[in-house]
Formats: sequence, C-alpha cells, structure tokens
Amino acid sequence: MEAEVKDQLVSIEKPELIAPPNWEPVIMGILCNWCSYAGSDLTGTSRIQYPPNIRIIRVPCSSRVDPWFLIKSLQTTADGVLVSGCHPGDCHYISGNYFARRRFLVTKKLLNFVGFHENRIQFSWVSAAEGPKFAKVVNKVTEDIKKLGPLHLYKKENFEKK
Amino acid sequence: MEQLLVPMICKVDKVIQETPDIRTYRLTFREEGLMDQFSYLPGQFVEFSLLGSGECTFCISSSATRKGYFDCSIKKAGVVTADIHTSLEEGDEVGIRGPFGNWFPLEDIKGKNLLFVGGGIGLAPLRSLIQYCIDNRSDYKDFTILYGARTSADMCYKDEIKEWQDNKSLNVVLTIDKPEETWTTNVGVVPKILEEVVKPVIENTKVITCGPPIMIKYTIQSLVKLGFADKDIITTLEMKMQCGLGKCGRCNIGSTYVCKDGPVFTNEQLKSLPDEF
Amino acid sequence: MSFTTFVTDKAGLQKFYEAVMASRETYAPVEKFGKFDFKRVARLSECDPVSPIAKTLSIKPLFFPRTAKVMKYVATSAGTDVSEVDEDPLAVKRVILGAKHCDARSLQVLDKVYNWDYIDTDYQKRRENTVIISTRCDKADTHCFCTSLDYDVENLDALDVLVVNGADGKTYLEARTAKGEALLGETFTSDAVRVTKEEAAPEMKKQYDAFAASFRLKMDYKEVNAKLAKIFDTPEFENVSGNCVSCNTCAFVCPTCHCFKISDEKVKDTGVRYKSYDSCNNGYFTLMAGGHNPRPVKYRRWRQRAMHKFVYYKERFGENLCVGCGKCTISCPVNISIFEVVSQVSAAAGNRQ
Amino acid sequence: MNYTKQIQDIAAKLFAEGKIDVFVGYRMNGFDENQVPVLITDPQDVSKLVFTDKSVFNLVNYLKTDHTRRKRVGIVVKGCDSRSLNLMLTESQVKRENLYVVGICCEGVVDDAGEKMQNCTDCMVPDAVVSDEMLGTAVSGSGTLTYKKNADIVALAEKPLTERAAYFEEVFENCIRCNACRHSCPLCYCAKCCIDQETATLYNGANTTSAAFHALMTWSLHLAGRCVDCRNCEKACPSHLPLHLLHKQNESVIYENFQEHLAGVIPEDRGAFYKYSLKDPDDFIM
Amino acid sequence: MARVGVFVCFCGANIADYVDVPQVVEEVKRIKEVKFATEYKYMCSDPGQGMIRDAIIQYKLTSIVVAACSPRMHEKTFRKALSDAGMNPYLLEVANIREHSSWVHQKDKKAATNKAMDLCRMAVAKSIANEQLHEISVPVTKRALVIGGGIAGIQAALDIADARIPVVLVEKSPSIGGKMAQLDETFPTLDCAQCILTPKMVDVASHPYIELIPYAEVLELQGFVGNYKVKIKKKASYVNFKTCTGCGACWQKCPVKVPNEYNMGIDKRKAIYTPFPQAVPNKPVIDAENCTMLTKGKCGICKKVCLPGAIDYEMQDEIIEREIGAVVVATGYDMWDPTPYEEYGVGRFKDIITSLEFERMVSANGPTNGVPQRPSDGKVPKNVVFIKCVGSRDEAKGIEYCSKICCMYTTKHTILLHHKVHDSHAYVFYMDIRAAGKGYEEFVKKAQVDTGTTYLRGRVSKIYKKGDKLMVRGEDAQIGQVVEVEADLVVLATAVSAPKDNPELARLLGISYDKYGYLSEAHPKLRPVETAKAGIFLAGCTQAPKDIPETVSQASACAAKVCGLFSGDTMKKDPMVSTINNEYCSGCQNCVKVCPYGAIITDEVPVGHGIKDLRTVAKINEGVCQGCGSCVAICRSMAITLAGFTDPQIINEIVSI
Repeated sequence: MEAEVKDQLVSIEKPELIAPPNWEPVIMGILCNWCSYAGSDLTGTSRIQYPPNIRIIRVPCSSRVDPWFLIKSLQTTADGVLVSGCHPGDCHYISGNYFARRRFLVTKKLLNFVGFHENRIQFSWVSAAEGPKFAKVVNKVTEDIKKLGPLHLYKKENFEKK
Repeated sequence: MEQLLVPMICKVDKVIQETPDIRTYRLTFREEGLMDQFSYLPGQFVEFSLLGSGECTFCISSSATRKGYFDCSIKKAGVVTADIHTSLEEGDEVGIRGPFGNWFPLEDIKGKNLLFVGGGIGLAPLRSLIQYCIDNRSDYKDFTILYGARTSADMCYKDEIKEWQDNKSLNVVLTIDKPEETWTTNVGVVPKILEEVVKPVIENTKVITCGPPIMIKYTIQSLVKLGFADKDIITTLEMKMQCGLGKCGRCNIGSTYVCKDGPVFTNEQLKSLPDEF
Repeated sequence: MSFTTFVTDKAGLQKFYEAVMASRETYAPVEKFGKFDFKRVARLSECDPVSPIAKTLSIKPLFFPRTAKVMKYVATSAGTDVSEVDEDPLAVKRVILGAKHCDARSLQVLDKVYNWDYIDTDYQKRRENTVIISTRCDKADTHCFCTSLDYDVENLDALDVLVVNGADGKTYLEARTAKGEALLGETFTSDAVRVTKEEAAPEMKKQYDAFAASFRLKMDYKEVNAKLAKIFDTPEFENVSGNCVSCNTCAFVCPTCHCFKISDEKVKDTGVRYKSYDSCNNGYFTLMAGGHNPRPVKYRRWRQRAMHKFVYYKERFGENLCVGCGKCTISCPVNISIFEVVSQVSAAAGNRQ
Repeated sequence: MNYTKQIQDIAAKLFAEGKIDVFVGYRMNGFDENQVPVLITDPQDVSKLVFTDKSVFNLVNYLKTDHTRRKRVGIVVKGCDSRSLNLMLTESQVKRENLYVVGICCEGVVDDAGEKMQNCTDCMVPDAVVSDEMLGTAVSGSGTLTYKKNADIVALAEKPLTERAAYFEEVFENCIRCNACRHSCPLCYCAKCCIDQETATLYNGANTTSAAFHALMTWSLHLAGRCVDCRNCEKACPSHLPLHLLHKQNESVIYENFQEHLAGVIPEDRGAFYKYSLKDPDDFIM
Repeated sequence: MARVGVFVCFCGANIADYVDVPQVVEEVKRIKEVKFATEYKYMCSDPGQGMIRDAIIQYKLTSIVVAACSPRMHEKTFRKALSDAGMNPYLLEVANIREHSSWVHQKDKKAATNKAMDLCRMAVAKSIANEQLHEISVPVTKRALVIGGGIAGIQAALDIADARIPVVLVEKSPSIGGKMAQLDETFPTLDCAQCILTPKMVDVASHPYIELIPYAEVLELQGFVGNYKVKIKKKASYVNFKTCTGCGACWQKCPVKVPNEYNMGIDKRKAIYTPFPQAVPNKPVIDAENCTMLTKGKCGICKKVCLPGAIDYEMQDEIIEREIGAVVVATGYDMWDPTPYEEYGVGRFKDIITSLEFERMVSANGPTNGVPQRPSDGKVPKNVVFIKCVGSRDEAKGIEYCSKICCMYTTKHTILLHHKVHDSHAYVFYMDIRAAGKGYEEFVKKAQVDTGTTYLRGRVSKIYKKGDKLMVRGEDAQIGQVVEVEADLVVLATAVSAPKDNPELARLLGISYDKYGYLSEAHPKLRPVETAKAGIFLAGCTQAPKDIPETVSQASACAAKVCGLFSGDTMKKDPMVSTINNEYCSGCQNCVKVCPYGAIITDEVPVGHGIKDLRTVAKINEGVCQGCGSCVAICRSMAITLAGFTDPQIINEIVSI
C-alpha cells in the first residue's frame, strides 16, 4: 500500500513528472542566529529527533534574508524553504523581523502566483527556548513538502538551453 | 565557435610573488605534448580562466624560445584577479585559451637598435620580447631597457632584471617615482628619465613601450619630442576583451578589433583610430 | 546551374509546407503574447509563415542562439574535467519557413564576421544544414528600408526558396540555391506547373515592383556611408540619442547585431560557460577591471552602434551591418529609428561642411 | 484630452525666463499618429511638443539619463508618472528644485491600436500628485480611493496551480533577456543592477528560462510597493510579455495585507518594504 | 576560490556514533578547493587545535572549516586557533554537524552522514567566499554625560566618577536632587529621604571627576558611541556662581513672591531663590520670568544687598560643548495631572490634593512644618481618604500601565498621617495592593495593623461637597455595596508619567521612546539599561516607573556599562558590520529607514566619469552598526555588504548542497 503511494508521487506543479523512487526532499532552512538557530541548537542538545531533510544556513537576523535567497534555493538545490526568526517583539535587532515579515508575505504570494505551491515557502517564529517547536516545525514542513513531490519549476541544474 | 571558447587545462608549475600585488604564474599544459604544440610570439595574449570565477585576458610574459613553460604575470585589479591571487597555488589547474592577437613586428626590428620603455606591470609583454631578443641577441644592435615603477617594491622580475644588469650587452636603466633611502640610481617618472638619462639615439632605433595608460601617453609625447617617427614607436593597447577571436565586438575600435589586429600597434596606427581607448 | 520555378496555388503551397514539416525539422513563426518568434513546429496550424514583419522576431537566434552553452566543467579535487557541449541541437538538417528577406540577408552579412579569421564552425554548420524558405513581402512596413541598402532584394540569393504571391493569384516558388532546389525537388509533390525562370519573371517582377513602391523610407546608403565616415566627433550624436532609454532591446532584436558576452554560472561543483547576447549600448560593455571605460556616456555608445553598422563594418567587411528590417524601431519603446539617426546625423554633418 | 497648446506655452515661457535647460515632453513620431518622447533644449523646438491621449511613455524615466542629470528640467507628468516622480524625489534621485513639473489631470491614454490602456481603465490616481502647475480639471473624485484589483490577476489566481505554472513558464520562456523592461522603468535607476552579477554562483545573465524567471522575479520584488503601473516595461518588451501581472500581484498583496497607500501617492512614502506595522498579518507564519 | 582545510570532529562518540566521520572526510576531499581534510576525536582540544595550526602552514590554507558542534559553542575557540597560526580568525567556518545532525538524527546513520556531508559542503562553499576581517576598534573619549540630577543621575554620576572617569552632569533645575529631594520618608524603611540623599548630592558637588552643570539642558548630540559631541545650553542664572557665597541675603530681601515649585505651590518663594535649603549647588538663581528687574527694569535690590557683587543682570545663556563617549539618560518622571478626573472635582475642590503635595505637607522642612493642613481652611484633617490608581491602570482617562510605586507610597502616607495626626483616620480606595519587593509586603501588613487604616477595594465614582467636608462615594467590592466616606482631605495617588520633554530629548539623542513617552531599552529582558543606540544608557523612571532601590540599581548598572565601554582606549567590535560600495550605491537612502540603530548616514562622493559634481551615497558608521543585515537585504543595488554574511557566502551555501 505504502509503496503504491510512493510510486504515484508527482510534482504538484508539473503532474507529468513523477518523483524517482525513494525520493527525499531537500529543505533549505534559513535561521536567524539569535532565536531560531539557538532554538535548533536546543533541539539538538535535547536530542529531539526530526527528519533529516533540512539543511540549515545561519544568518544574523531574518531581515538579512533577501527574497533572492529563497528564489535561488528553489531554483538550485531545494524542494522547499523554511525561514525562521525571532517572535515579533523579540528581535535581537529590535525590528528586523517586522521588515522581514512583510517581505516574506509578498514573496510567498508572488511565488505562489507564478506557480509554486504555497507550502514550498514556509516561515516560522522559533525562539531560543523553543527546541521542541523547532522539531515540530521541521516535521510539518518536511511532511508538507513530501506531499508536494519534487520541485521542477525553473531548476537550474539542467542548465537548459532554449 | 563554441569549441574555440573552450579552454585547455594548464597546471601551475610555479608561483613567483613579484610585488605585493603582482604574481607570475609559470604554466604548462596538463595534457602531454600540448606544450610543445603551443607556439606563440612576443606580444600575444591568452584568455586565462579560473574556472568557477571567470575569464581574464593576460599577455604572455615569457618567450617561446624558453621551452617547456609559459608565464603569465597578473596584477590584482578586479574580482577575478583577486581570486587568482588568493587561491591559485602550485599544482592547481587553470583554463587557457590562446594564443591570440598579433605580435611585435619581429622582422621590422631586426638589425635595429632597441629601446624598451616599461612601467609597472607593463614590463610583462616587454619581457617576452626582451627574452626573445636576448635569445637572438646577434640579430639586434644596441639594446636599452628603461624600466620604472612607483617604488622599488613595485618592480617586478627583480631577479631577471639583475641578470640583465649583469649581461654586458644590455643597458638597463631603472627608475622609481619617489626617492627611497636604499635606492641609489635614478628617481623620477619614466619620460623624464628617458629625456634626461637615457638620451636615446634616434637613428635606426625602434622603441617598444608598455605601461599604464598615463605613462604611455607621456612617454609617447616625449619620444615624439625627441624626434622618433610614429612608425618607430610600438606599443600595446589595453581594451576590454572577451572572446579573443574578433567576434564578440567588445574590443572594436573603429574597424579594428584589438584582439585580432592588436594588441601591438605602432603609434602611427594608433593615430588613425577613433579616440576611444 | 539553373534552378527550378514552380507555379501553384495557395493550397499547393500549404501542401508543400506540410510536406516539408513532415520530412524535416521545421522552424516557423509562432505567436506568443502577440509576438512571433521562430520556434520548432510540427504542424502548419501552429505557425504563421506570413507573420507580419512588425511583430516577428528575427531568425538570427537559430544560427546565433541567444544563449549558447560553450562548455561544461566539473571541478573536483581529482582535477577539472572540461567537456564541450553535447550535440548542438541547432546543427541538424532543418528548414525555416516564413523567414523574411531581411532575415535571410542578415545571414549573408553575419557570414562575413563569422568566417573572418577564426571560423565559427558551429555557425557554419547551422548555415549549411538550414534551408530558408522566404516569402517575399507584399508591402513594406512603416519602418522597412531594405531596398535602400546595399543588397539586391529582388534577386537575393541568401534565401534558398523564394515564395511569391503573385498579383494573378498564383503562388510562385523559386529555388535560389542548390539546397533550395534539392528541397523543392524532394518535397514538392503537388500537381503544380514547373516553369522556367523567365516565364515566371514578369509576374514576379510585377509583385516586386508593387512591393518596392510601397516603401515610406528611402535613403542613399552610399552617401550615408561616406558622410558618416568623416564625422566621428559630430555633436549630432548627442542630439539623436537624447530620448534613447538605453534599453538595449534594439541590439537583441537586430538580425545583424552579433556582440556577445561570455560568463560562467556555477551550481555545486559544476559550472557552465555561456555565450549570450550583449549590447554595445550597455554601459558595462567596455568597462575594464581597473575602472576605465572608453565609452562611459550614452551618446558615445550610440555613436559606436551607428558607426559600427554603417562605417566600421563596411570598411572591414564590405557590407552594411544593417538590413533595413526596422525591427529595432518597432521594438524601441520610444521608436528611435536607425534610419532616422544615420540620415539625420549625416545630413546635419553634411550641412555643416 | 489635448494640452498641446498649453504645454508649448509653458515650455516657451520657462525657456524665456531661463528657468530650465531642457524640457521633456512628447512629439509626433513622424510616421503615424503615435507619439514619442522628446528632450527639447532649443527654445525654437517647443512647437514640436504635443500632448494628447497618445502621450503614453512615462517621461520620468528620462530623469535618470545623462541628458537630464544635473540640469534644470521641465517635465510633463500624468497621474502614474507623477507617482514615480514622487518616488524618485523621495529616494533622492532628483532634486525638486531642479524640476518644473507640469501635472496633467489624465483622462487615460490609448495604445497604438487606439484602445484605452488597461492601466488607465484601472487607474486609481489619474491626477498628477506632484506638480508646479496643473493642466485640466481634476478627474479623480473627492471620495476616498477604492482599490481596483486587476482583473487579469484575479482570473489567474482562480486557475489551478498547474495551469498558472504552465502559463508563467511560457512567459519566462519567451523572455529574451534584453533587460529593456528594467531600463525603461523610471524606478530602475541603480548604477549596476543586481541581476548583472558576474560571479559564477551569482550569475543569472544567460537567456535561459530559469535565469529569466529569476531576473523578473527579483525585478518585480524590487519594485514591490514602488511600481506605479505606468507600463513602460510592457511597452519596451520586444516579446510583449504581460509583465504587469507580477507587479499588480505584489501591489494587491501589499494593499490588501498592509493597508498601504499606492506607491508614490504620498510624498516621502518609500513603499511597503521600508516600514512595518505591528499589526501586519502573522497568520502565515508558524 | 580558496584553499580550504576541513577538520571533522568525532566529539568523542557524540558525532562519531551517528555520523560516519571518515566518509564525511572522504566526501569533502572531493571538493576542488579542499586541499586538506582530516578527522580527530576532539577538535576543540589542544592537539586538535594544533592540527589546525600545522595544516594551515603546511598546506598554505586560506580558510578553515571545522565540522563539529554549534558555532555558538566553539567558534571563538577555533578562531583563536587560527589567530595562533597567524591566520585571520574570520576565515573560519563551522559546520554544525552535532546539534544539527548527529544529535537529531540518531536513528538513521546514513541520513545523518548525508546531512553532515551536505553541511560540510555548505561550510566549505561559504568559506570560499570568506574574507579577512579585522576587529573594529573605535577610539573612545573617556567622559560620560549624565542627563538628569535626580537620584538616578546622581548615583550613575558618582559610580562612574568613582572609577576615575570624568562625568558631566546636566540638571535642568537650579539644584540636583530631583523628586527624591521632595520626599519626606521612604518606604519600606521610613528613613528620611533628605538624610540619605543630601550626602550624595554634596559628594557630587565636591567630586573631582564630576562637572556639575545645573540649570542647563542638552541641545544637540552628534557622533556615535565613544565619540559623541554634546551641546549644552546653560541657562542664564544672573548670579555668578563663582563669586556667590550662598549667604542668602538676596532672596531674603527680594520683594517678588511666586509659588514655590519645590513645595508644589503650597507656599511662596522669591524671584531670586534657591529651590530648597539643602540645594546643591547652594547658589540662588533669578527667575527671569518673574524678576521685575529683568522684566520691567525696576528693583535691583538683590544687586544692592549682594556684598560679593555676584548679581549680573546682563548674563546670557551659555552654550557649552563637551566631547563625551557615553550618555546616561536619567530624566526621571512627571506626576500625572489628574484633571481628567472631573467626577472627583479635581480643580473645583481645594481639599483634593495629589500625593506629592501631601508628601510636602508631611515633610518636616515642608510648607506646613510637617503637619498636614487642608488647603481650604488650614485645618488639620482628621479623616483622610487616599485614592489609588488615579490615572494608572485606567485606559479611559489615564494610562494603561501600573505606576508601580503608588501602593507603597500610599501605605507610607497612611503611616506618616498617623504619625503626624494621631487621632486621624485614613481610608484607602484601592484596586489591588501590589507590594512585590524586599520588605514591601511586610511593610504594608504592618502599616495596616499599626494605623488602623480602612482599606476599601473599589473605584471612587464621585466626590461632592457637603458643608466643608468632601463626600467620597465609591464601591466596596468586597461587600458589593456603595459606600460613602466623609473626608476632610482627599489625596490622589496620581500616576507616574513620562517626562513631557522625553520625545524631544529622544529625537535629539536619536533613540526611541514608547507610546507613553518612556525611553525604550534595547531589549526588555537582556539589555534593559542600554538603548538601541550604542553608548546611550537609561537609568531610572525615564525608562519606566520604578522605586528608588530599582532606580539606584539601574543607575549603577549604567555606570558599570559605561565603565566597561571605557575600559580600553579603543572599543573593540566584531567586524561583522555592513559596508557600502559607493560605486553601486544609488543614494536612495532606503537603508537609512530600515536601520534600527541610526548607523547609516549620507555622504557625498564625486560622480566620476570626469563629471565634476558630487552625488549622495549612504555611509555606514561601523562603530554603531550591529550587523543585523536589514540594510543589505533591502538594498536593491547590492551596494551593501555585511561582512561574514555576504551574498556570495550565503548563495554559495545555497547552491552547494
């Protein structure tokens, strides 16, 4: 039964493309240094287990995240991205996450508009104390993206020629 | 043309730190036998790819008369050259396309007095010709090298200059822009030393000059003042190049493609070009 | 060698096109967002061989792709593997339908630069393997001036098969080269009449004359060539480039512009070197690593563009680097016309002298 | 809508009073009924100036070129143009004291085919918001501005994801990477565009679908909250791509979620990305 | 491009049990730029660090990747190892394969190993774009400015000055002392405020490291941390403090009488006055608004009686400039004006007074010599009603927040009343009693018992006059009935509000303030005394309402921060700050808007291309920049680079999985 489901795993944006067997998504996690990265460290020190699909990049603040990074990730290596920062009001740099929040919403909606499933671009607020939450977030994102299948839109790996 | 744009892989044999911002890379081809086939003449250049970083144009600073390798001297100027400086060490690989461009008029200068006027990294193309001429010393008459740099530390090919100074058949004049404590010879910009110290013979002399644009400009002015004919002043032109094949259009000045028709020009030719370099 | 001329009707022509499509890889104008670009087609219904010239991009990308992969390299500690690109997808035997005369002519002009010194073998291969079927326009567009330039539009031999819709309702197909002859011979199965060139000539001439009479723009290219060659420093260039927004689209749609840039793109340990279009109107075109730029301001770049088209290329290769297609003017957001520019500059310069 | 006479008079007066070095307006293109921008430096040429509903191009674009920088400029602006001018002023790209702005109460312009442009039928700010002198009578009512969501994006948003993806793939595939869109945009004035990176891992200049996607997405995000919907980009695009879709999408997201003003309507307002509110939506974040 | 060395740590079994370390090493060795890779039990140990040092030299490495625990753990350790080998410490990258791989994927060694390899590849890719960075050192002017001479300012000034750091103390009024000088006794110990404050005031005046500038205000602050320039306006006092002996002849003879602010207007002072007898400096000033000599040119008595000749009617405001390195803002608080409480009859009934007025009345040096009196008739009140939360915790009329000190001072007032008028009875209308603090709850409990005060839980709804008494109607929520209390005097425990000048002060200092006007701290929990602007600190009620012990602690904390800042001749800062590439900067100044620290200013640079003109570009003050990267992400021209997190670095990470 389970094998059957796996066989039918297609790319949600391009249903004609079927995921290879045992396909595992790659998720790019961009975390702010002060809250979410510390939170993810706490997940580690608490030995809370989560799926191994996420690859973590450390940035000083969620406001450092240029939408470019998300686009580039989706175009090259990732099937989905997760950006995580401090809870509103807790930004180490006072207001960075507020600026970031606006950019994220617009970027997410725009990417969705041009054909990316909205679950491929996800955001979370995880504080340094929320080790369990980080694991939960990663679980959810991984699960979501596994359902969407591999991302094939505008991938650079083929270096296609028109 | 795509295959003409594909570089051959070369290995770095040796790295010589000439000055704080100039390095000479001694290269050979990775594939055996290619080095022997690689024939070039003084003045020609290669396209040098640091794969993953980009491609740059450099002249070959050695002469094909010295077998088994070729040299490229690289000054840190932009992104790619800075990358080359920090990362390229002995044993590493680079991509090379070439040789491209024309060369110094070797036939024309045969039997003539030679005056080389170089400044800074501009000695690199001259070095190729100087080595070539030294290796065929009997073909030429008087042989003068005037080389200037901002400071004594900025002089490249220090060891080789020493050899030239020891060579009794060469007249080597060195100068730096500003006085330094340990510097015992000439001080002053190249055109000044040219007029005041070198005082070249005009008759039957070919001048080959290369250096920063500003130096070339004033050197040519003083050469003309000294009485040299435009056709006897030979220089190399710097222009943005990419393909090296006379196709990409970047080095186009008037109906001339610097990468094909140059980079070596006589002053006479330069005068006929639109003033866009 | 004498070539065949067929006379047929609209249906016969369609049948011929369909036969071509069935037997060869075929490229023809395909409409997307109201603009035609030459794309691979399998059926006649997908394309429009008589697309309006004002809305059709040139065939240049089929010979000189907008982006070509030069090479691929994989750099690991074991060494750098440089591999040339896989099979050139454009170097197969193919046919282009619906090319305009100016398009065909542009290839003749480009041949000169591509076959100069280093020979662009890819380009040559593509040229050799391509048969161009070109329908002669019935009417000149507002910005066309092909008849004013240094080539014989009527007897153009850059195209392989000429299609003329005669005023008499008949369609004339004339092979102009051996390639065209071969294609016609192989695929033309309709019950059309084979005539001699001379027999078809009057009707063809009539069509051409009507076409030639429809031109709004006319100039004397020799005078322009001669005048421009003398006036490098005219301030007129600053005036004519005034409302240019430096958008570069002229160069990208021009069938004869051939400047390109080489750049690397890298993901993981794999890099690809691309050769892509570039434009001399781009401020970075001649910027050197040290910061020196011989053409830092707009009018100098415009001068380069105009002079390259009408002086430098002519001096070097004997042809104008312009085929009079007017594509640049149509695409230009502010309708700057290369025709106007060179005529105005040369006229103004002439007045001054 | 015909202000030819008034604009000619104004330009002549400004030249006569020595207030400007160059006047940016429209002239007939010389071959059909359409107009092109013109930069007038010689007072004798003011008779070339025209202004009708064919005066389409956003002239503010010229304020970033060699011909107008560091000069005193007279310029004609419609509603949308004036908003971009407002942003140029806010972003310190031009100095107000160097400008003489002729504002138009714009009744909408028409495209080459003579049909009213879509951005004009949707126009929410027809009257110039910055001017030294206004021509015409105010078109916009005095009531509060009601946001008109672009019909194209509404229709697209309703389509299934796969169709949208296929549609946009076609858009990006047909891009020829000439960058005319950004050069014709008055608000793309950067000395060097971020898309023109030369480093290999950052490079995006090739004419591939993925690079076009990247470039246009980045471009539209840089104009999010700033685009004034003048459609210079679409006018310049040689492939006639529906570039407004990206901008209108961002605009609607910003308007609906952040309750921001339309770009460039308020002086000194830099757009949605350069400020924030504690009340911004948070529900899309885990 | 670079020459990278990779060092993978076993972390004992922590990593090695779940990640196949040798396989990771083999994998990274495949990367072109990796010239050396190895593994070790504990990279952070001395031998481990030694391996790094040796490899750097042997393989001419230009950057180092250590794959081990979180960079938050050992980044500093490894940076030091790089430094020891003569390499720039910022060429280090740490791949976090413990917290992010081995510890969280313990059940799947293959997946954990794969992930560890990816993380290493990413770190290598990032390190390729690493650049040499150097700690930023900013020169420091070792002098502090303290704004406000209340207890907070006094404490901060003394603590800083005791560390032999010069302090400039600016006080708005003629004397330091602030609100505390007006208090009689202080809770919960009931020690006399004057007794504990005045010695400190005298210390300030006599401290060799303190320059006291009373009767002055700050006009302008320029510069950045360690390098501020302040302009202070010293208001004309018309008395030459140098020659004045403080004998008091002048104010005794002065004929003009005006309400005395120190005593809340209950009595009068003269036009030339010292605010209170213990004032520091104990020199009089002339109140220019009321002095008839200054307003009308008539009088001149004080000048006549002044033997030292210290009076100078021609004196002008003086602008004093000082170079300073840090600022402590201690502007205290204002008492909230209860006028909105119309139903209480505030303003209509004379016998309703505020708590501070009551404080003055019961003060031994107060206008009534320590015995409370009804303002209407001067009688000693017997029944006194205290109403708490007047203004506080009242969104409708007052302020949302709790003023924190009212519960305690009202309790103190009931005690003081009981002490001064033995047969009095106090009623307290209250919402809650908030007595969190050392000895506070005990103090409240004891006071209730000792004074027999009637506590009524509920809001007062109305006060009206009945004869010469005030009838206070309120609800007693505990019995659920409306109660009315006949009062001789009503004391309103008015809220603490932010000084009304705070917004303006915040603007001129370049710091932020909240919606009430309190100055904002950098972080509510972890950086409560710093502001977002480096080198500016907050002490006391200017940040939020506080009691004296808290104020003093915060002031001392400020002093510690200032001393820390001044501990070297230069300040060391992490080099992870933004820089602007002038060539690309288009001068749109959007970055200025998003910078939370005001670290970005504008600069003018030549246009170039032979054009002789200037253009505006942004300029980042690296002394102020904290390296958040907000500006980098919004810079459309990519003209801003954040060292340590550059675009090439992050993109390299993204593309190299």
